[in-house]
Amino acid sequence: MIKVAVILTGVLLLAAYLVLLERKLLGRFQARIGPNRAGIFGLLQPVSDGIKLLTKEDVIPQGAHRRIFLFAPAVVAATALLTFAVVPMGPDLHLGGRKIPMVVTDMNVGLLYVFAMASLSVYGVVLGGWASDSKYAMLGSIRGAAQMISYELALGLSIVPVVMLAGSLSLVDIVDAQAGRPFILVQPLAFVIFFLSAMAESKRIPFDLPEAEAELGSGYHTEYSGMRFGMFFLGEYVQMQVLGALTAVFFLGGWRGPFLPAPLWLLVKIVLVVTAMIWIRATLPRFRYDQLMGLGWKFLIPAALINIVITGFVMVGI
Amino acid sequence: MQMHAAQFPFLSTILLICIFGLALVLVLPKNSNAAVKWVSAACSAATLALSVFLFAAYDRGAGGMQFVERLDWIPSMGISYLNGIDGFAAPMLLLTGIVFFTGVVSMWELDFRVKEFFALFILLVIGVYGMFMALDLFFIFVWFDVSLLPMYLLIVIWGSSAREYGAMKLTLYLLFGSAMILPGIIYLAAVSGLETFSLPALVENASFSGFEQKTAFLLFYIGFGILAGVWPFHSWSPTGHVAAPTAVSMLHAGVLMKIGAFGILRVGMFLCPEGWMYWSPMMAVLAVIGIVYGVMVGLRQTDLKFVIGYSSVSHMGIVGLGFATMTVDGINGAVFQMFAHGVMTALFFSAVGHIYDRTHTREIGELGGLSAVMPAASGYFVIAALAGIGVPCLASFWAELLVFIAAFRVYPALAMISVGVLVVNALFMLRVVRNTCFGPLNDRWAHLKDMRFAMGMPRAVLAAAIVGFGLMPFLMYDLIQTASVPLIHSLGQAVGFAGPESVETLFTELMSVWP
Amino acid sequence: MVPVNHTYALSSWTPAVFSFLAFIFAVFLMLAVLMILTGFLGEKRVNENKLRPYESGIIPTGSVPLRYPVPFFLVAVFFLIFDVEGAFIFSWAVAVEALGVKAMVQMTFFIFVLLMGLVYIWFKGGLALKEGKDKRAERR
Amino acid sequence: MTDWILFIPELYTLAAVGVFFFLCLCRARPGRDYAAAMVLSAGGLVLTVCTAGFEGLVFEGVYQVDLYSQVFKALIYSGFFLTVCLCADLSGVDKARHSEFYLLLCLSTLAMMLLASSVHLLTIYISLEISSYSLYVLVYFRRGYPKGAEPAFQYFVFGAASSAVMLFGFALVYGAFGTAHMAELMGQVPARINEPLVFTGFVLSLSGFFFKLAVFPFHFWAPEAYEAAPHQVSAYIATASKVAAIAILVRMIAMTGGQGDRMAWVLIFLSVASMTAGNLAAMAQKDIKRLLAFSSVAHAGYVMIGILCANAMGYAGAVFYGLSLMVMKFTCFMVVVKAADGGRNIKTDALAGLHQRAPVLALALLLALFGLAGLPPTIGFTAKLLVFKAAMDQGLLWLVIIAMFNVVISLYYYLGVLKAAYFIAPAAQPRAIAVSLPFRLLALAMIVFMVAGGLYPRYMMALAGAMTAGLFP
Amino acid sequence: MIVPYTHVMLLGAIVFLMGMICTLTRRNLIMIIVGLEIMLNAAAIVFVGAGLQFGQIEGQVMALFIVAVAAAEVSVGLAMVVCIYRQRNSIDPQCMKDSPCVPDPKETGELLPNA
Repeated sequence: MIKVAVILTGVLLLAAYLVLLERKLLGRFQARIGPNRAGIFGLLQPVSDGIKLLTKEDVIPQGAHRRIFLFAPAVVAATALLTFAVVPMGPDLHLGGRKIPMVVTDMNVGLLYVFAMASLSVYGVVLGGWASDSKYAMLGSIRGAAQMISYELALGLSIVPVVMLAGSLSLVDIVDAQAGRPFILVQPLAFVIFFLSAMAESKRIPFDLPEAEAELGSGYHTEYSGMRFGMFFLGEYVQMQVLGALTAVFFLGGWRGPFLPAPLWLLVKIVLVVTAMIWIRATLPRFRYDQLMGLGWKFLIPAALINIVITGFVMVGI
Repeated sequence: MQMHAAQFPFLSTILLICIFGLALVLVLPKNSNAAVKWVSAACSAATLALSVFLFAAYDRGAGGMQFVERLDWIPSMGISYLNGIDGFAAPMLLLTGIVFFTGVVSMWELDFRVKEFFALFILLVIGVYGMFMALDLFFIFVWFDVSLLPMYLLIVIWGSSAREYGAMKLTLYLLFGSAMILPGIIYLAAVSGLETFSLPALVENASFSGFEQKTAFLLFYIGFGILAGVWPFHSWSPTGHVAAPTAVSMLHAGVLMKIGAFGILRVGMFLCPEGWMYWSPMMAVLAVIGIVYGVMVGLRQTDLKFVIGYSSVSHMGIVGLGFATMTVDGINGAVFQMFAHGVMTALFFSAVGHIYDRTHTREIGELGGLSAVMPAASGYFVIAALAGIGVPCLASFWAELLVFIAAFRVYPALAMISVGVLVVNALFMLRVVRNTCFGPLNDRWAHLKDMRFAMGMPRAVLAAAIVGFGLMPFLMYDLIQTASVPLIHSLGQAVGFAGPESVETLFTELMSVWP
Repeated sequence: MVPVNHTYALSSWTPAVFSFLAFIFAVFLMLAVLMILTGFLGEKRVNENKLRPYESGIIPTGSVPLRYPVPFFLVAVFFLIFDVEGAFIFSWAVAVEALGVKAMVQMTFFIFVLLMGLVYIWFKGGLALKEGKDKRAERR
Repeated sequence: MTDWILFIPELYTLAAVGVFFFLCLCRARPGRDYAAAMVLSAGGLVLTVCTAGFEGLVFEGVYQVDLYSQVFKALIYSGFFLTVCLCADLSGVDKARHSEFYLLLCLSTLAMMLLASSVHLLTIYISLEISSYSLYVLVYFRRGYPKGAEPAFQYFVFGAASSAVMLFGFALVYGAFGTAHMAELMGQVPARINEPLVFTGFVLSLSGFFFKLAVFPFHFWAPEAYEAAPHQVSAYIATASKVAAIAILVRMIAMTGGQGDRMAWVLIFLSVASMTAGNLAAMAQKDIKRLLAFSSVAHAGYVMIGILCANAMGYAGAVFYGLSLMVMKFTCFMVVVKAADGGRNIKTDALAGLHQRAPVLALALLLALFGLAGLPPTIGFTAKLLVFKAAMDQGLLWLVIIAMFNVVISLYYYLGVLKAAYFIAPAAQPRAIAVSLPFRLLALAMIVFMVAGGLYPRYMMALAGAMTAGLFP
Repeated sequence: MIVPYTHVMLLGAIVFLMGMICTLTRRNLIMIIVGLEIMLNAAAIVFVGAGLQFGQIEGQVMALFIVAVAAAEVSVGLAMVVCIYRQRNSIDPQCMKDSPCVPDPKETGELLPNA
């Protein structure tokens, strides 16, 4: 129970501060300071953001499909949060003779669970956009759906070599299998594919076509306000964390590392990955739609498939 | 059933000649009408000659199945190619030969799609020949259907009035009949448990229960009876006859209806004597209804072909009545009637066809006094009409006499009715003859020429057959006797038959004094 | 196909179901609280302009139900096929070493077929997703 | 280790699929595609015939190669080959799609071959689905058909629904016996076929095959699909697809060992309903392809008679019936393809004057229609004789009589077609149909085959008997 | 196995019936396809249950294949729906009314969700 509470709180806090981190970093990239009024270095900024969002008016547009409109944001947030149930935070703890695994649940199909959650999050986007009864939102959701399902393919296929090496779908086992060396060393191509498609999955720039402020005015969440918008927002940042955590688990050896305690290592790795993503956001322009899909279908998927075959042949020893 | 091995496959030769003729007709170039006709004529003449030969060469002393040929066909189902003729089949072959030949010749003036016509006609005849000589149930059915199928096209393409309706009705009726026969055949083959379709083998070895025989006989009776023009199923026959072209009408009324009767005889009576006995009263009643109905409806017809068509129904009723008596006389008479009626009807249709070709009408009212301009043509018409009435010294007289002798013993009341009705019919036919051939000549026909000798030849052959067998009925009678006596005998053994046992009949005595 | 005696492989996962359920519950609880709170705390001042869908500041025109562009459907269909075939790859990947060379060859063939499918849709213009310049759409 | 030699025909077909696949990627050239299809299908036909004697089990026993399957493969391949023969004038299909057309046709053939050999519920299901999917798409290949994708969709929905029902049935059967191998099921099913669960499972699992065969309640797709599909595809559905359905249906019923009385009654009901519904509906049809579709439904009923008898002769009869159906239906479609102008649908009247325009075709049509009606001396009669004999051996006289009544009904509309071909004078000056020499030979071969099958079916029947002999435990 | 096979079967049957009803009664093409998928999944449920009952992997293998085949099925079906939809928009709806297969949009609402 405590474990659950700790993980949940940690994730939420981290999400809140990732926002701050991003704003700060973006500021720096753009030679400005970023938020610095609330608290020292703007440390209370997330809190004030939260309060603001909670007290904003919850507008439901006229033609909206009410029920779906209300619940769609929760889908995004929930799926992102639930993914953390299978991310191992560290080695088993032994307290008073009891073994306490440092993970909410060690599913033997953990990887499939992760993908299931990723797929489900599409529903939040699609339903939210559709229920808004707005052209921009609709377009955003269509794009989102197409993009996410395309990249999910590459995402799934890029992980297959990792599964092959670890011989298991459990995230704990995958981390254990990297005791010797992180998989990034043996599977650099898989890492690249995974990272790219994961970024597309979480709709980050340069893959943020579903929300593309410039053309679609925020895309699928155009019509959302208040905490519902906040939930989309929250979901997005939790997804960044998920992405970081998964990258860490699959390729960077998870919580493994010298000197520091295990959860801290994981945290470091997550922040590292997220920082990289922010960096990319600050650097690259947005893709055009056909370029985006072309990258996924014409490059990432074939590359992932070929990578699987090569890995397989190496493994069976030909 | 005795069987005698054959020295030379005469029966198959008949079929092969026909098939060869058919192939020849098919490969001839499209417009060689004369060649097609000559090939057909040659083919028909050859088969006629062969059938005359068979008729003569059949060993009357030995009886039984002669000229038997046998070839394993589908051993897994016990189907063999088994041919043979007995005293019933030989007259039928002769009949077929005569009608085939005369039919071909009487279509000599055809000039519309000639090649197809003769091809189909020969195909039809192949079926008829095959049916009369086959002794395997499978082949009986195959030939039966082969003879039915070309009929549709023959009528639809070359027919006259209401041909589409007539052809469709005829074909559906007849195939409905075959839809009863096929289950019957398979049923018997299946319940016998012998894994054979061979008729002699089934007659010899199979023992069917009463129920099985009754069921199967009913199926055969309806199935073949439709083709034989048995009363409630007759209605295809007049329309079909009217619609068909001359040669087809000839073959149809002359031979095809006999196939029906022959089927009842060959399959039904041979295989299911108990069923025959069980259903014979019904057969008799239906036959008499047919006789009466044919006559009564015929009375009201004004179209010559309809007149003949309905008289066919009543004549075939006589055949049915003969079968129903279950006596040697009755069967003799019925088979004789089949032959006689075949020849007579063929002549009738041939004559009417000729008249129609010239005058383009068949309405009795419009014709009249034709004997003045067309003495030969109306002569044949008169002979046919007289034969139809049953005038003594013509073939059908003996046949009807035999049937009614038998019928008076078994079903006196029914026989009385039929004879009475036939007298009425005779008067009516005479009136028809008078209205068409005699009396005042309609001016429209004054310019018509009589038929040439070559055209008259087929009619002459038919007329000769009528008169010849009328004068010498024993030629036919002796032959039929060889088959009918054993059949009735075997009937006695098979079902403990104790009906009129007159093997030595009045008629036999009559025959002995006649020449 | 060999009967499986190791029943654990067939039974559903059992470890830590409780904490998983607790986690799910916690997540939902939190979201529910947030949603309810935002309903209470937010001010309610409805006016017509506010309820109108956003269309760059002008009064919305036309109807929202747009035609789904066909390329999107195509992408959906492609996804369906390729994604599900992934299921086979995963089930093989878990046991790649145990299955050995034979399965590897089979899987190579399978992946080859998949790639051929990809090549096919690529050549046939199924991946030409440039909006408005869809070759297939023009040909129809 | 799998004995790959046994699998050679399938591998060859797979390679052919590959060839067509690459042709798809190249620029469209109908002539080349047609030539490739002819060569490949002819080669495959030769190969399947050559491998007819193979026997053995492949793929851990889920794939059985025996005489039964090999002959069926040869039949299916001949269906494919014959269909390709009709493709010289493939004007019903967009030029750019010819290679895809052949690809799907070939794929469907491959799946049906797999189906003929499948002895495991999974392989049956998979191969059935693959063959169906190709056909769903092929039905939609018609160029410029006004109804567009609707008939194809209807076909699809019926197919998918019945295969789902079948799958559920499979699941129940598997749940009852704990095995999906037909060889193992064969030992256990007869004893338990009357248990409600097993019975339900079986009846449900037959529905997928009933759909393929267009048996009564699953036949609604047939007229629409036949009408909408390109002629060649209709021909393929009417020939190869039916043969494959018969192959697997016989295998499934043989599994019950003829023990299920209730099963037999279900089949009898379906058979009678199928015959009657098909024939009555066909009478009202003007479009030839619709007519042929309904006649297919009726014929499904006749085939069922043979199958439901569950005796040696019944199975042999059903197999023989499949063969005869293939020849006769193909002949009809051959005429349709030739008579149809530019791949359009034709009404019965459009055959007017056929006897002048193409006498060989007219003769072939005549025999084929008589054969379909089951009249001697055509192959159709022999087939009917066999199934009826089988039914009689089971004591089903009344069923045979009903079937024969249906034959008469069917004759009505067959004669209608015949009348058009031989009797009705065409409205305009008839355009002679150009029948090339190879095509004429093909037609002649069909004629000879139909007549030979009617007059001297001895060896074909022996083959059918030998094929089905292995179906009994 | 904790859950008895009969219960699994019952569940399967209920799901199957739901799918069937959906397929038969809905006049929306997409919903028909959804119904078909549900039917397939019902079969998969029963297969998995049966496999567990006998301790065999076959049931699961079947389920895996069913999923794959179902995907192919949906692909074919969706492609056709798209075709029909495009035709309906490009062709006068009046003349499409005659065809029995396609529902009238006015009677049945949208053909596709919001499309």
